[in-house]
Amino acid sequence: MEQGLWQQGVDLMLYGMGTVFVFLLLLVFVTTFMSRIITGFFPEAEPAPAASAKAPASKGQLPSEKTLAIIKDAIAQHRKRKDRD
Amino acid sequence: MEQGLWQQGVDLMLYGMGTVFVFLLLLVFVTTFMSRIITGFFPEAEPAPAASAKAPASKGQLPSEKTLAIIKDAIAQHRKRKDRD
Amino acid sequence: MEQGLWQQGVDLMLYGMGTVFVFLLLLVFVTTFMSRIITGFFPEAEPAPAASAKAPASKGQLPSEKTLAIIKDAIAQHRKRKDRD
Amino acid sequence: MENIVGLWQESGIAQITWGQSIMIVIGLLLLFLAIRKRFEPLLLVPIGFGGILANLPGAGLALSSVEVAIASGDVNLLRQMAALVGTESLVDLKNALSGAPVAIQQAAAQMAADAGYTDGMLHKFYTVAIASGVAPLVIFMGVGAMTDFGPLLANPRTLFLGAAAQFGIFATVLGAAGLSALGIMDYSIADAAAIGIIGGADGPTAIYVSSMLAPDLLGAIAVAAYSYMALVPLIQPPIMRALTSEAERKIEMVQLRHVSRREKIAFPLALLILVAIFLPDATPLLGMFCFGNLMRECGVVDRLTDTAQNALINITTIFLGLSVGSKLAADKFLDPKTLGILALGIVAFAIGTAMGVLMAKFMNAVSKQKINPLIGSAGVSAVPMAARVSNKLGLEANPHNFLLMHAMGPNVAGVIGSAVAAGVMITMVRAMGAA
Amino acid sequence: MENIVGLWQESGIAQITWGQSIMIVIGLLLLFLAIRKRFEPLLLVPIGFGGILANLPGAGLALSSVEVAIASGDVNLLRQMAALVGTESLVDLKNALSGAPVAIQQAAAQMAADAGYTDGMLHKFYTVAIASGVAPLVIFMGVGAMTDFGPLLANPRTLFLGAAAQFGIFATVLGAAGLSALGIMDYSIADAAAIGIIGGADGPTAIYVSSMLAPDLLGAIAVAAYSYMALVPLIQPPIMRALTSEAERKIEMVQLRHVSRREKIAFPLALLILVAIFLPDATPLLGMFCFGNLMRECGVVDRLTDTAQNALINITTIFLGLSVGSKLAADKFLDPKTLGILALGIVAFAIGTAMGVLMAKFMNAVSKQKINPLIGSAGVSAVPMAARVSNKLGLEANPHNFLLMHAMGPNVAGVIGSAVAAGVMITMVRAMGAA
Amino acid sequence: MENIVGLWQESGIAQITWGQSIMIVIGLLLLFLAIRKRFEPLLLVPIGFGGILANLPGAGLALSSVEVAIASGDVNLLRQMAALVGTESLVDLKNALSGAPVAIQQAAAQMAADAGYTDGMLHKFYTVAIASGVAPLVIFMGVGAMTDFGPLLANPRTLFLGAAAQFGIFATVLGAAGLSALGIMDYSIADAAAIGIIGGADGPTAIYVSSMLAPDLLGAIAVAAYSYMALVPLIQPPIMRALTSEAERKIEMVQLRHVSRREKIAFPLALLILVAIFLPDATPLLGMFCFGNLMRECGVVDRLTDTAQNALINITTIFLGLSVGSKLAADKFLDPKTLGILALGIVAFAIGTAMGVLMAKFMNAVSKQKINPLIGSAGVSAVPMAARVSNKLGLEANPHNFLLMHAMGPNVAGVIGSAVAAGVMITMVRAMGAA
Ligand code: NA
Ligand code: NA
Ligand code: NA
Repeated sequence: MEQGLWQQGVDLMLYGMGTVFVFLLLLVFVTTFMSRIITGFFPEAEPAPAASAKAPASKGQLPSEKTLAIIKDAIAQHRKRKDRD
Repeated sequence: MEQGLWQQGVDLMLYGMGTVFVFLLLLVFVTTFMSRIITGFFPEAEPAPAASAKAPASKGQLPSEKTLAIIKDAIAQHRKRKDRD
Repeated sequence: MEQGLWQQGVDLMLYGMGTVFVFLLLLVFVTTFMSRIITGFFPEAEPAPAASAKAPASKGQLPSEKTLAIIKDAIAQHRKRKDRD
Repeated sequence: MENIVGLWQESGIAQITWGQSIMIVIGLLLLFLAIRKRFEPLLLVPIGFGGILANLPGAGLALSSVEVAIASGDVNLLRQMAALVGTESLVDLKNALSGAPVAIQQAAAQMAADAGYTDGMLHKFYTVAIASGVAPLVIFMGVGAMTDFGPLLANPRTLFLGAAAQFGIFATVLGAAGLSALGIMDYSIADAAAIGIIGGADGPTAIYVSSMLAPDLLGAIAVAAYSYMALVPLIQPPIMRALTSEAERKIEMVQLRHVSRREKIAFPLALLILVAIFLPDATPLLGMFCFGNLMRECGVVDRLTDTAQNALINITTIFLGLSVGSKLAADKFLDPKTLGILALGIVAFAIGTAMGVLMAKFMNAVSKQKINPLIGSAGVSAVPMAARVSNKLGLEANPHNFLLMHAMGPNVAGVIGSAVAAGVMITMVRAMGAA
Repeated sequence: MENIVGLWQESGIAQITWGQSIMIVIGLLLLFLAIRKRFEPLLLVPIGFGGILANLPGAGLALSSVEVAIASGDVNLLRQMAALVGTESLVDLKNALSGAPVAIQQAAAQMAADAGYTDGMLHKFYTVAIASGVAPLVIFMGVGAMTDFGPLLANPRTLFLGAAAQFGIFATVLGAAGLSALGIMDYSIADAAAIGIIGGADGPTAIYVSSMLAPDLLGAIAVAAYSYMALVPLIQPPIMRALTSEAERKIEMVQLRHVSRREKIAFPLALLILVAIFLPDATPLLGMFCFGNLMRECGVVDRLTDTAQNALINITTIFLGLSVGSKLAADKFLDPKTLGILALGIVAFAIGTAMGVLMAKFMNAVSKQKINPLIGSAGVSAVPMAARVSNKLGLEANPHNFLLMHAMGPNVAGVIGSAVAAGVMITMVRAMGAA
Repeated sequence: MENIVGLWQESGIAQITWGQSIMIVIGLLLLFLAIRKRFEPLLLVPIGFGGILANLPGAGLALSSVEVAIASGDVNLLRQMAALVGTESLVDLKNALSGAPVAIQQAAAQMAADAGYTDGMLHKFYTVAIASGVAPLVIFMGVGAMTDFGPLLANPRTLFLGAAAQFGIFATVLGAAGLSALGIMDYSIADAAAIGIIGGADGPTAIYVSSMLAPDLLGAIAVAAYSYMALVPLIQPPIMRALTSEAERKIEMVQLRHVSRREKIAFPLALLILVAIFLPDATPLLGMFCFGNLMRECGVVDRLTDTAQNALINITTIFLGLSVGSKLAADKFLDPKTLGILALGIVAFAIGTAMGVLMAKFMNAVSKQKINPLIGSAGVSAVPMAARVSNKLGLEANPHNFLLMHAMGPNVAGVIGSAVAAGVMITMVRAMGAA
């Protein structure tokens, strides 16, 4: 029985580790192949910079610290009011 | 049996469609009656334009595109930060 | 039986109310003791006023009514748009 | 043609009973109170609607599959079930089954399933949400996640006020037992205990206790508990005014000390250990409560706290409310017992309020640090309504007297107090049943 | 060494069948339609993915523990089960079991559990979400919480359009019955009723009805229902154009009156009472729908409404979709019946659309207050797609003609209409089965 | 009077055992680590609290109704149960029952229910959340919805690092088997497999595997897995430094290419098909993971993705944590096996880390495109902690060397790798059990 257990452990390690490696090896192949097919035959149009994200960025201008703080405050108040309901 | 099935289909159509019509006819009556009762006997005060909604509208002034973009950005950042937690 | 029920009610009241009092008395002791231990041996550093909360408050300046209204509007619009998805 | 006759016989109007009609009106009344008068709408809207659903004739939404089978009057099936239970009378089958061993009940359910009957929708909700005990526990976790024990920790003496106000519970138990001893009502000791818990002014605790001790009374008890909680601003002030002098109501209290985060983290754990030592039967309820509070105060699991306070408690509330509504079926609710419950419930609230105020006066008599007796009434729980009532009456007497935070101490103490009372009653009633 | 052989035999590639391969491709196609073509993605992404999972060879995700045991081919166990059911043939065991009494089925499940077999993941989801009937009900509650009955209340006559469009349902039932009577197909009357409901253009109603009347067809019916709902912008316009004149399409409608909050609160209650009186079997579905709508309109339980519209409906949608996918297992889906369902389903949509438009024309013929017949097609439900189609065709004919709000009336009327049709069909089919 | 004696005997303090006291202290320690040291607080707060609840004396929160009945010592009932199982000894009843056929177990549960015993709260949570296998699957779906496979797709070779790091799992299995073969411990092969999975550094995978293979060890395994995941910043750096030269640590990697949305959509489907072909037993876990990821990447079901990432995963985490805590009951946790698990677990982490780094060095030896071996250690999973450790050590060696995104590749590869290992172990251990 004890010998059996050790043998089972060895089996589990060999076949188990083998399977993990073979599986991930296959996954490397499949992934690489899939990426080639897609980038080769079904290329995506360059992702247009999203308009909504662009608006504030167009002037390279981030919302000021103060504006952000005010907004955070407003949101917090808004949430509190909702929670109270 | 096959005849029975066809007969059952006919029954289902006649009684079924009949029920749907009668039911919705009744619903028309009930709804109309209910609306008359309520608008006649329990009229609501004219809904006062909600104060919160009024404030920005009072000057017929919508938040500028830029303000909106800034706010959206702030909210998105705020959410992201929350998600990371 | 009826006498038994009355007796059971009396038992329930005496033991029950007694237990509630003894339990909360113990809780007073334990809580007081616990608070002394913690404030005495494991005092917390004074909670630094949170930076985020401080920013808008530092000038004792609340966001104006109008700003808040705009923001609320923007949030509402943003939500609606999300709901529609 | 027989189909159309069948359709008519299946239709609700041919089957409605007086009891069901009355209960539908009561359900509409609960909705009116909830929507128009803002009586605890989060619970009473689902309860009222569930009550209407439970009484829709012919739909059987609140019935188990076996009850549906019995209601259908399928004689062959009923004879088989009667043979299974070992009773002769088809009329008595329902009672015989509810007293039968679980194995027999399951066999009857299998028969009903074979005959094509299924559990009604509300019965399913009730089984999952309340019979399992889970919904009140999840609500209690959410309540824990929303409770700030700061005011209680800053002034632990207010726990006594929360203890005193629980006298309403036990006085009511005695009242119910007395009514039965006098032959006016017919409550068992388990019924009496479940009715008393209304005085705890805490919805989930009341539902939890009555689901364990008196499931048939659950509908009436939950309706009474939430209705009277909503009526706290009407019930309490006259009692509070009658028991206090103008001078007492003017008492200003010293500002509460700052309570550190560590104390707030340690408190739910200390409470849990105490509960476990003295009251094992209160551990499910108070355990979930402490867990919710620990999640809130520890500050490292905000994701979970947020969910416990929102999505999870809301989902649970919807199904809890509908499930409670299933117990508003006419045959259970339209019973003299319900009138007794409504009458005893308001007495419980009144006694609890009075004892809270009197305890505050007693504490003023024996201690130097004065407290405003108006905060005593907050000990009944009914968070945060009772604390707001204390604050309002305080401001009436003295416009500079803000009692809200001070009243939050006894208010949350009352939650603990009634959960403790729940534990002790469950333990004792079981012991009495076994004796 | 035998381990490695076992590993290979356990591997999926050694076990895959043609049917499974085809179904995986169909699942991928559904995902493509959902993601690329935006065919009702909220449902078709989970359904498509669930369909793939259900057909993965060797995994048995859609099988019950007993079915897994049977698939495993453990002869000893199968002999025991056959003895239990009282059949001789191991081949026929599955059918014999599915027709056996519940007590036998539970005993077989105990045997499977003793032998270490468990229910597949999707089977568990299906049992909890669909077999219990709960998921469609929760979805209906959420839909109710998202529905505005204002346009319907402002113009109740549009309910007739919603009624007329349900003719698609019953014509299809007759069609299915006819195909079987002619020997072309082999549908029972329950199958025919479940197929007809596709014409209701309402996903949860279709799933609810077919889970009760024809669970084996549920996969095909749900796929047909959601696919054709997504195809509404292609199916409806030619029919609408063919049945209306240019002048009719130009008709402008008067602006809808303001509907008060009280009317909106009273409506779900009035609807519920009517349903209860006439159609008890429709109460679960319409009861939850009315409950969701009441929560929305009463304005005092916004927390609950918000959860019903978001977290709760989303969670339910995920598991509903995966569960529906479990019914796309090859042995159930790859059947001539499925082709019939797909063919009949589109006929149902077309007839419903046509009848809605014709009813609008008929109403114009008998009434002075004209309605644009383009809004008749919205009576099939498919909220809000069908109303948008009406609006689009209206704008094509007359650039100042905004029909969207007017079309929302018949659109939500169609939801009520198909739920009513569901109730009447469940009642009648059961009566026919019992007869 | 006997009531008050009963109350005392019912009280916890009269019943507590040494084991329970120790486990409560361990629960408090877990809470301390979670709250103060930020050890995976999202899981360890619920686990720690659940562990305390499970050990509260007299409450029996973690026991089934039958176990509660046995603990109560009701001799008549126990004799009946013993007769049912066919054992003579009342002492051995619990073991006899757990080995009995399911039908017998259900009959015993019916007896316990008839005698008024019910399942403990945590036992209910465990049954629904873990024994059903559902909670880890839902968590995995949420994790999938939060995972970005971009870095992996940009550099698929990093999958090898994720493969190599799984050697920790199998070395630990061998270690556990060896300890038992030497007679030092008493693990079965199923135990050994469940212990090994700790080396996968992935909480839900570990819980899923041990719930299937070694439920009694689940508490210790989950605690070990989450604790060591939290300790990754302490465990990994010395190993990484010892196995790499300064020059290797300075290697800068080329920026990752842009991965298109279509690749990201195709990846979970390709992974699912591969899993199905080779490893059916890994399909539940990886199927839900791929489903979550597909919902995320397809971009048309943002409502569902948002719920899967937030409300749903949070609700599940709460109950999963409490359920795991139920397995910290003293009689299961205070066992030499637990010490072995804790010791083997850290060895598993160390070996996995080392093998990941060595594999990276090997790949540098045979390939021109150099990779920084520090990212090898991220192959153990422990997302995103391990990747952050790689980044930190990279910055120490070279302040311009940002490895975070590069390390995310092996990091998520490790999640796939350990789920694959889970599948292969479940398959093989079952085959060994059947052999
Ligand atoms: Na209370
Ligand atoms: Na419809
Ligand atoms: Na891993």
